[in-house]
Amino acid sequence: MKKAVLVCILFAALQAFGAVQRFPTPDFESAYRLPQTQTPPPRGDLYEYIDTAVLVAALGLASWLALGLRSRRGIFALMLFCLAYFGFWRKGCVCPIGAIQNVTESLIRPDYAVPLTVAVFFVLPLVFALLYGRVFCAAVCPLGAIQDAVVLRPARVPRAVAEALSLLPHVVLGLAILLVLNGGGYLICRLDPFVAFFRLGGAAVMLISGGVVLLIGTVVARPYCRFFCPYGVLLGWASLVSRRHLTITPDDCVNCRLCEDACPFGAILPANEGNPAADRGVGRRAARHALTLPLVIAVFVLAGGAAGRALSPANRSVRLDRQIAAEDFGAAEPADESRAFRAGGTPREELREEVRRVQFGFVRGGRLLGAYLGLVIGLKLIRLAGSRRRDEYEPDRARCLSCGRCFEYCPREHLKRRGGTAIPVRQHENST
Amino acid sequence: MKRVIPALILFLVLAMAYVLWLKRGTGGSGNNGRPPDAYVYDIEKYRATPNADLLFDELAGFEVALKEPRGIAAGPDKGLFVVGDAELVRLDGEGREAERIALKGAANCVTSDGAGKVYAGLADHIAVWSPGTTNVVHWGSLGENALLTSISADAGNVFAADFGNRVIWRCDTQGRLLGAIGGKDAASGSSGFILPSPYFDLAIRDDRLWVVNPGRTRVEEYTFEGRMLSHWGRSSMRPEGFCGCCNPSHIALFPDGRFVTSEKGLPRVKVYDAKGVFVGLVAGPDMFAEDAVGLDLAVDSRGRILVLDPARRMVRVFAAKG
Amino acid sequence: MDAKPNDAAPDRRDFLRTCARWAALAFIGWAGGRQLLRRRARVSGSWCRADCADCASADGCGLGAAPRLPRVSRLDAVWQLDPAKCIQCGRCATNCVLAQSAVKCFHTHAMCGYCKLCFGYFQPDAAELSSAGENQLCPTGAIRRKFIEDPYYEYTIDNDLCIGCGKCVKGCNTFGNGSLYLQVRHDLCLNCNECSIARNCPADAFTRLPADRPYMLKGS
Amino acid sequence: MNKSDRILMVKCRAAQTLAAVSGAFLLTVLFLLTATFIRARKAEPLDSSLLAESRLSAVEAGSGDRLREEYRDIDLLARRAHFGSLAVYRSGAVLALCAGIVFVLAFKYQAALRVPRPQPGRYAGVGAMGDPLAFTRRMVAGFALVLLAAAGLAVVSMTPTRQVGPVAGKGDAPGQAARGTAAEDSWPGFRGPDGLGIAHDADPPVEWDGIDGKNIRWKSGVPLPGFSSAVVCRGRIFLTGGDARVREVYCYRSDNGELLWRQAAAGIPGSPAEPPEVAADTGYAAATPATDGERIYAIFATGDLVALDLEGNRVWAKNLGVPDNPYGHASSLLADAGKLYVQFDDHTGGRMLALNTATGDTIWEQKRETLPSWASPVLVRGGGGTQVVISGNPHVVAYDADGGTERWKIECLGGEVAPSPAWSDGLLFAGAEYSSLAAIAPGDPARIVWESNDNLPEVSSPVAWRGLLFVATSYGTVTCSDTKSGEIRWKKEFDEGFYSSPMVAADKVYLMDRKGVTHVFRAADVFEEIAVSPLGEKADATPAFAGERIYLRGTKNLYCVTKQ
Repeated sequence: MKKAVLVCILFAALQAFGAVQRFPTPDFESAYRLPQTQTPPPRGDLYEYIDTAVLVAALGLASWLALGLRSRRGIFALMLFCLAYFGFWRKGCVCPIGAIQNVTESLIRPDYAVPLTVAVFFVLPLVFALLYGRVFCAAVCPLGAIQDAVVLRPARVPRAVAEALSLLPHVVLGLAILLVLNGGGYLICRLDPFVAFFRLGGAAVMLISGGVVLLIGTVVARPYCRFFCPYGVLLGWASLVSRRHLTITPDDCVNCRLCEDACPFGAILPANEGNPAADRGVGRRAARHALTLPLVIAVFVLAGGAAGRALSPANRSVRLDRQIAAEDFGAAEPADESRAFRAGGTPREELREEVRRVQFGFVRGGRLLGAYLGLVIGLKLIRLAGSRRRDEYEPDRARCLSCGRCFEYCPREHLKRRGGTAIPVRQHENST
Repeated sequence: MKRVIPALILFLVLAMAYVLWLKRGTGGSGNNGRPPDAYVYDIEKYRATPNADLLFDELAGFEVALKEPRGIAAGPDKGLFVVGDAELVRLDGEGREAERIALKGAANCVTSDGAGKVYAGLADHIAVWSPGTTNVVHWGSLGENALLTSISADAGNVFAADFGNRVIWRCDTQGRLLGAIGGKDAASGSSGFILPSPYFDLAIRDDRLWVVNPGRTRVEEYTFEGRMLSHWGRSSMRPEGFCGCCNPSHIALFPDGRFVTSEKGLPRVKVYDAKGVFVGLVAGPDMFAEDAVGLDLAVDSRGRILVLDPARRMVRVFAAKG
Repeated sequence: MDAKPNDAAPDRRDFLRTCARWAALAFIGWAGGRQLLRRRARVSGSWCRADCADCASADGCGLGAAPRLPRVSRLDAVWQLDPAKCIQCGRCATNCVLAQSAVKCFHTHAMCGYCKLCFGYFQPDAAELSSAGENQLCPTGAIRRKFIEDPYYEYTIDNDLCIGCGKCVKGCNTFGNGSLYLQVRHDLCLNCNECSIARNCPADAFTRLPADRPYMLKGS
Repeated sequence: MNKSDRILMVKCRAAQTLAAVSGAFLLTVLFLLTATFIRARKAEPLDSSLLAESRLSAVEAGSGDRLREEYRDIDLLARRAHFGSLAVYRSGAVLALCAGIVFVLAFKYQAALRVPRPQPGRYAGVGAMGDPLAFTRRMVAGFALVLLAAAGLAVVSMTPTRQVGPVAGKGDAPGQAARGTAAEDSWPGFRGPDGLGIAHDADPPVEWDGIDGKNIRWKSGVPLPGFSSAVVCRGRIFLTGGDARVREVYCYRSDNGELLWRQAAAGIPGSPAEPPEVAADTGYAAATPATDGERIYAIFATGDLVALDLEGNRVWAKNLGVPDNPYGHASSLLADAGKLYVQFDDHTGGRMLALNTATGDTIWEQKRETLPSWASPVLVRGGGGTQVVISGNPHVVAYDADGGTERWKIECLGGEVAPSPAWSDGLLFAGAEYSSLAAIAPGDPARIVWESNDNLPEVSSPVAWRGLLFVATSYGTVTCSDTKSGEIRWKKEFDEGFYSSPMVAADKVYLMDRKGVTHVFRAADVFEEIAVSPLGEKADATPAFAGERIYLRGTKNLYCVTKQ
């Protein structure tokens, strides 16, 4: 038997030295025992379950606090807890934002199965959003929490700017999926500004950009959530059709307009009864935009295709191919990548083939992405054709993060709580 | 409202930063800002061998039609023998395949005594083939653990290096076991063969047995009875020494007593004189594949060095310059 | 709750919302369920939950391999590097998000030659075979060398000092048996969603493994 | 001001002070961290050159030497520094976090105490004129444009063509680098960019017929004979022709074939009164001219070298000496990056020159120990610079394009060397009849990867493309072999021999035999003929490719082939 082993050894050895192989240990005279290689198990095997449990609990609690109890303080407290747990304790991974990529990958790569935890983290917030709006953003998401904590002197972003910037998340979402589909890595994780904080350390560039986002966050409330977060797009859609949603007033809106500047996220839609502008020419404008829609889409499809090809170096095979080409040609110094490839013995032609496939994938993906963006922009223009008639102040379901800051502003709230005065008094706070 | 404008500018700046960063990300070597080659162990510099240092010219080698050629030996008449994939192949002086003899099992080493009789070392036993015949005599097994990695024979003796048991078997030409050499033995001054990896080579010349003791990076001289007479060789990355922990991997002897050695790690073939003094390089590392191993050696009757290059599945021929 | 008596066309909007909501919920349920049910694929009698990459019977599984394989696995996936692919470029030491890399040198003693002159331990031009700083290859002196008996020495890795640069691994692979090799230590690894070492690994040696067999040990 | 107000005030003050203090603390910590970080990054303690150097000196020094002691101390310090900085990061981060928490809480608390009463703005509805959302829509549209711009930026900044040559991802595409900004319709010299026989983004027709005019856009007579091939630049085609009396450069319009101008190479100081004897199948105008987009350069069997601008005005001219050459000078010119490369091998011993394209002054010159040879120089880019490679008898030599220093040379040829080398994927292929065909790995020393002794080219130069080498012989054999191993993939016998060189365009090989019949087959490892297109007259020149067009020179006429 042992000989068989030895034979294999020799052959293995002769074939590829360095390949996995066993050698007979020296015949020690002293009583020497071989130390065992220690292999510590992955941390937090148990955490999978804890995390899920905490997530469910937090989401449930958040929904109740926002829609039932209507307590901003409660939400804030829960938010701090989640920041501590999901953020600093669990180091910001797993997060549903990144999970978008895992789910996408599991759909296209047969050899990748998305871990159950990740799947749950991806789905649950969406389900809750379908039922109660973006309560996840309000109190559970650590990225949201760390920003919300530093909202010190929020200023209102002009609607025009906000609307424009709110296209960005769609771009990020599209790009992230495009890259994952074509083996370009996890864009969202790379652009996660806070994970370095949660880990209390990391690449300088991450820390710096994170710091900048937080700085901006002191005056522009939750910039990442509003103008970058790709998961927010999905939550927004879900929240649009949510079964119930947080309301500004506990019962009836009296149009006192006290809540107008309550929301640092500009998510409050004012009542516009008797507003002449509300209806005038809306139909016409909408129709005009609807007509230009195909054109917009077409343009973006073209641009997307080109940009897609340009992005293909995100895929390592493409980079490798270029590197090797450059070297064969003498235009570049040999790099580890190419040496490894040559050593691996995969035929060059195979790589070329792969690259062609990838680039095609990028172009096609880019076109789709373009189409999507064109559609988003077109629809937004149509929606901006005019404001539909609103009789009372209500949250913009897609934007509202259910943070509950507006409760305190509503005189009805105070009446309801303790039939007191309808004017907000001093000890009300607007930023915790 | 006023405070917003600078904030927005900042925001856009940030966006830019993201884009650049993304490009850097796609660009690959994100090294957390460190020098890209921090902590790189560069052995490339030992691989380069200037042509001028080579004492030998490489002639056109010839390919061997074997999947895994393992051992090579020079025959008496210009011809040579190569074993591998359970086959023994005889090549003529021009490297054309002359004969192909099937063996029972994969052979690792081969030798030819003066008379032209050919001995091949299979995993645990020796097979003998006499020219002109097609039948191969398989001797008895040398034991469960035996794994022959080298063999050498003269008129009366056959020596086989057994990596599995870390000994050298001595048989007569009929296959009768005459004895074993090796194992720690203060009396003979031998401290055993130290074989970290399965390369264990030997060669005989006028009643002296030369054995590679790779663990000690040296070549040892024994009498046929197994008494160690002398040894030479030391470890060094420089050409005059044997590189790495356990080299040389193979040796061969010139008729005039000079040695040819081959190494792994830095695959290189070198010549030492009869006293073990470094003479010069035959082939440098950059002439072989990076992970070339098992470069079995032979010296043919024309004094040319034959190197078996398993990676390229060919016999490479080197002749002295000038 | 949404419906207000004085709303413009509450019923229509409400109706649409409800439809959309149920459609979405249904989709999530359907997709999720489908993915989960994929796990019911039987491979040689047992529930298949391996990922195709290292599933021995990947092509043999009579279920048409890829499409029927699990898309959701109960097990978490962890990062690991394949020693056979590793080329010891030294990036593991510098690319980990941790200040001190989670990649460390492992030593399979069963493969070790216990060489007196270990090229994983000594500089190629070491002046003498002593543990003096100028002779050691390891930048942090993380390898301990212990005499056992002539001429055998034991080499062990001090994990607190090892920074996973792989210099010793390269030395051992090139000249020795390759009993030293790099692995991700999972008690340190944060298991990022995208491992930043994997992203920059020139040999593409990193893979995701199911958490119940998180190592690729040599000689086993 | 009542009691509660005062208490409030106090609380507020306290909170503000706390916020200020913690904020200051936070900033200090961050500053210190950054400082440590920068220091550590500037010199990775364990990777500092100081360490390496002192180690070397320590190793050299004898045992027990002071240097060794020193090194050990430094080494220890470095390790301390490394792990020290790690510790600093850890503790610093925790401190910063704590400070941050305190700061945020305190700030929020004091902010909470000083809530401004809600100030409802002007009623949005009443009197809002026109369309309140118009501006918003413009912003959105503007952002959409920004997105498009970003896409454009990505394209521009990331598209291969902006990078050096093959980095473009086109595996073997020397021309990329060569042509740089060159327009679609440019064919700078013999066998195209760098003289390697590959027409990169050409998409020419495969079928034409010079007799019934199929796919022939125009056909135009060439006044004087010559074996030189056409070169193309800015909508003009240049040719040379000549006989014992006069040697001329011709310029044709690419759209209709009109002969724009002809310019004789006459009145050049040093030019021989009596032209040298030349063989009929070489003639006086065998060398193909070269162009760099500004000027056209032509050399003749008399040793006359002229540079004309695109309008035909002579810029400079010189005589390099009358070649003592049994057949007549035939090596074509090569222009690149302000230099004009001239091979000038004859019995008096060879020379390799690089001339300043603007003035004709010699930039560098190298003696060549060689017998007469007729191969043309090719450019091989990289290896830390551009190299000019020439096949000669007996050496293949590479010169540094800038300095002219000999990069490497290798002896592998013999006899009468006329074919120019081919290049692909880091291998150079040089061959000549009656000697051998060798695949050479450049470098010092250069190394022969494989050699073959049959199916050798005599006049026609081989071409290599995507791992395949195509060789056409003067007796009509065409072989396709693997560039890496040299093993023959396919071999085909044609009835006619080949002097013209095979050209690769759009993954097809265009090869014209001596009767002027072009064989178009796939550049693949199996022979697959696509078309056989006759020119209608004998031809030995090599076709020039430009975009969708091919310019073919017959013995009498110049043809423009294009899709119709």
